[in-house]
Amino acid sequence: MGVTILVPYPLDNKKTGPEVVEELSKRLLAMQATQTGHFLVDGDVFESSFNKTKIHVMHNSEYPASVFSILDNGQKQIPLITDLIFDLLMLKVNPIYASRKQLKIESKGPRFELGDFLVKLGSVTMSQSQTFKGLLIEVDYRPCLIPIICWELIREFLQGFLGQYSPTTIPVYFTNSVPNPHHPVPYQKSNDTYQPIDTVQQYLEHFNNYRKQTIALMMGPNK
Amino acid sequence: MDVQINAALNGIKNLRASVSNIFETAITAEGTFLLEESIACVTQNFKETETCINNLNAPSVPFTLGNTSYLNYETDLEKQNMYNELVNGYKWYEKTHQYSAIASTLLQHNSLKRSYFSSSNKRRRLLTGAHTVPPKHVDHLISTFNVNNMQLKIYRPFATNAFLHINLSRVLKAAIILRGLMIEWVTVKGFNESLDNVDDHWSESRYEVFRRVQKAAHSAMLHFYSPTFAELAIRSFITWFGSYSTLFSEPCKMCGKHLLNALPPTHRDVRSLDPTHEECRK
Amino acid sequence: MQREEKQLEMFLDNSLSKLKDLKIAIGQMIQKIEFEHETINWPTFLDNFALISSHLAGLSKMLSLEYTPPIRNLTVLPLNLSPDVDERLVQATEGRLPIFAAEIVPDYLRTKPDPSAENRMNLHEAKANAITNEAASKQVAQFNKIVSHVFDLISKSRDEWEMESLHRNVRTETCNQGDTQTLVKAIALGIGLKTNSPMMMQQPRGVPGQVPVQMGSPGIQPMQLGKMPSSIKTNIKSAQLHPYR
Amino acid sequence: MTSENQPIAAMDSLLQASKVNIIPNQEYLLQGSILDVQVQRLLHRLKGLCDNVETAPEQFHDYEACFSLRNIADEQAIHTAPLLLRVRRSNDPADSHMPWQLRYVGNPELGDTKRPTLVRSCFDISCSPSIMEFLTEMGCRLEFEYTVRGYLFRKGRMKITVSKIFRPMNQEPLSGSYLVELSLLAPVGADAVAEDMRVFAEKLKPLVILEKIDHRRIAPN
Repeated sequence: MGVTILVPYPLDNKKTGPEVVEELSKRLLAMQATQTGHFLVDGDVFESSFNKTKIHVMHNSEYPASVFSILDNGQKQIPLITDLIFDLLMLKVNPIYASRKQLKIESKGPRFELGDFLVKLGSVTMSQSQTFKGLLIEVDYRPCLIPIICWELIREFLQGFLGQYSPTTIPVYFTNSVPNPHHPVPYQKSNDTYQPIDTVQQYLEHFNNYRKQTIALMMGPNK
Repeated sequence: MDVQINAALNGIKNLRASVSNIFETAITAEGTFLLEESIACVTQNFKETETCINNLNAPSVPFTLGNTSYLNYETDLEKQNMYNELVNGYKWYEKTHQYSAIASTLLQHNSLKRSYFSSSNKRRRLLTGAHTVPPKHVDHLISTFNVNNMQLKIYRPFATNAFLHINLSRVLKAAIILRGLMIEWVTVKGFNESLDNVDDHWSESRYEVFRRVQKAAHSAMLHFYSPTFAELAIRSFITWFGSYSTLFSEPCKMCGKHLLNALPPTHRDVRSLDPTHEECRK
Repeated sequence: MQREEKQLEMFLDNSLSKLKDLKIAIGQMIQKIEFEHETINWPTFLDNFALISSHLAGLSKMLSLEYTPPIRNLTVLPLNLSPDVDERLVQATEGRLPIFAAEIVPDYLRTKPDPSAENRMNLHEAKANAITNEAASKQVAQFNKIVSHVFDLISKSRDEWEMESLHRNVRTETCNQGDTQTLVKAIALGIGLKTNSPMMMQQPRGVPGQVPVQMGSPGIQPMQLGKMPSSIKTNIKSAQLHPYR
Repeated sequence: MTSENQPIAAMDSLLQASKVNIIPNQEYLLQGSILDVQVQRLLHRLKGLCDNVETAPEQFHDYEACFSLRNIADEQAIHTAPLLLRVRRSNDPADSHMPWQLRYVGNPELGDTKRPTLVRSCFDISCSPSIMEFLTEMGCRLEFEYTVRGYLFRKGRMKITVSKIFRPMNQEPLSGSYLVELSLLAPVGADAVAEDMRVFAEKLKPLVILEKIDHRRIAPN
């Protein structure tokens, strides 16, 4: 576990998702990376039947024994990390919190190791119909735990293999100020020790963006 | 005596080889010429063996086996095997003796020798080496170190010799194993790797980058070593090691980049403390 | 003379049969000790012993009878001593004595105790005769005193044991069904944990867990529950049915 | 690109696991109590009977809170039993790095008069300390809470706790007895374990009478 940066890879209409994954994989292999299986990150949404509260239940194949849940009541997010059996409990609360199957998103694809770096090329698909939504590139620099310390290094790495599509600034997730429960001054994630839940929360942000786009598209023609 | 026996044994071996050679040629039966040649060879070998044997003289006194001869009187079947074990043990002991003699001569030539080692000169033994410093002195000296971003903690799992644990600004963890004030070993691990168990000190880090840093630390430990100024040696090592707090954040002084072969600059110059990639520093 | 011989013969026959009985009894005893020494209990052992001693008593009784011929006056002579195995002897003694040789004759034909044993016996007898009547009775009294004291000690501790076991039979209460109910109710349904008020116990039977209702939002902090006075809580309950309604 | 060993979604593998009955989600339970004055005798006996001889008795001091979740949108559902969720954590500062425990306990299975123990579905889930906030925000209501202090024993897969229940506000004990629980978590269909538990409970008689107590029957009336 180390600092993980999640970058959406913009798709122009010239190439399809699988083609881009193919191309990036070739590039990684050329950089002496080795493919080490596949990965999967998925996210379910459970919505309350009486208010706006949503519970995002997510899994990450990097942590196969854990369930990451994020409760979102509109004002704040509460993360919770549990055993895998939590999934069965969510089935028990079913009438009160119902699963929104059409909002289920997963990102999966090949996983590469290059030295201490871990690179995952995720194709994002949504709902049961597996509609392709985009590409999410995950880069994990495992030795380092403090995002601000190694951001420049990760940026250079991203630049090396994404070229013009690489981000120039650290993702907003790390620079948002978070209220500190132990101290009046809010802190920034970038200066905090990186936790597995941070990876999941980054995924959630991107998943939510995809969901919004989809809903906007569906609503669009009606307006 | 030994030489003669060996020569005789060799002679017998040659003789046997040539005899079996005859049979092989006889089986293939490729003409009498080859056979004759082999027989000549056997005769030759036989003569050699004979001279060897003649050179041997019977030992005047019977071999004394010492206490082992009493094993003859042992009636217990299980204990009769002890003789074999005894012989093995003896061979093993002989080998150790031989190897240590070789090692000793090699060590005499080694210029990187880090402790006073001399078996002949008794006067030198009176000098207090860096490795025989009282624990109190070590504690005091270490408490005076004050390097930015570095937390030091001493603990002693093995009696007097100190393990110095270093937390370097949320970047890495390291353990320096001291013998007195002499650095014996350095282990470098990631911030999220365990160093709590004593065994962790001898396993390598999971991450390539820390394995490289550990290598660099080992060569630096030899570089800074000085038998006479032990305090200075450890102080400069700690200062040098402190420069790794920028392991991930500072680019290479030579190529200006963070990464080379997916690794940050893992080398620090011993004087200027400049970060460079291992490949860049030439 | 003939009458005497007849009497002697009869007597010998009788004593032989008695001796045989005694021999069998001893044999059984030995067998018991040999084979059942792990399982044998004192009563059966003592029974066997009593059997032997009764045989012995019968034998000595017979000897002391008046019409018993004075066997003391008879002599036994070893007529033939030989170092070779005598088959007849082996048969007669059931294999116990194969040879009738010089070195064993004294042991087998002895009518008086071993001289050394006799010496010791005489010594003891002399010693016994040496003490006066007075001293003897004194010693006896002393011994009786000690024995009765030990007896007292033993019977006292036996009484104690009996008392204790009697006491133990009257079971001390170790568990209380009421407490079990209280505890199980508490951890399962929270009864008795929510408030101290006895009113809670008189709640009409309803859905478990629905009993007390708190003030405010469902997001109430756990510690606040403890700080709330119980009376207020019950008041609110009657006023406000459910926070979400 | 190879497609071998594609990770399957966690949910799918979990459902698969529950289908073949390898998830221990059934709790077998016997309960009883012992008076405070007699508890040392029970501990002594358990020490002799149980496995963890070297460490026994293991002490614990926990805090437990019980939350209820009710479907308030549905008028009908108001009158049905709410979902009860229990959160448990150690009060011992030495255990501060240990995960908290979230526990769902279902109703006892019906028609189990033949079974020697109570059987109910149960999920034990380790979780992060944010669970309290998570549950309250989820709409759960804190029903009651207590602290529990006692001793833990192990015998095979069986867990035996001897514990005292305290009210949280003033730390006063709830009764003059220790609660004794004999429990075991096993997958569905492992009914043989119930017999083991009965045999074990038999060994503790007459010191403690361990019974199956149906919580619905003892509801206040």
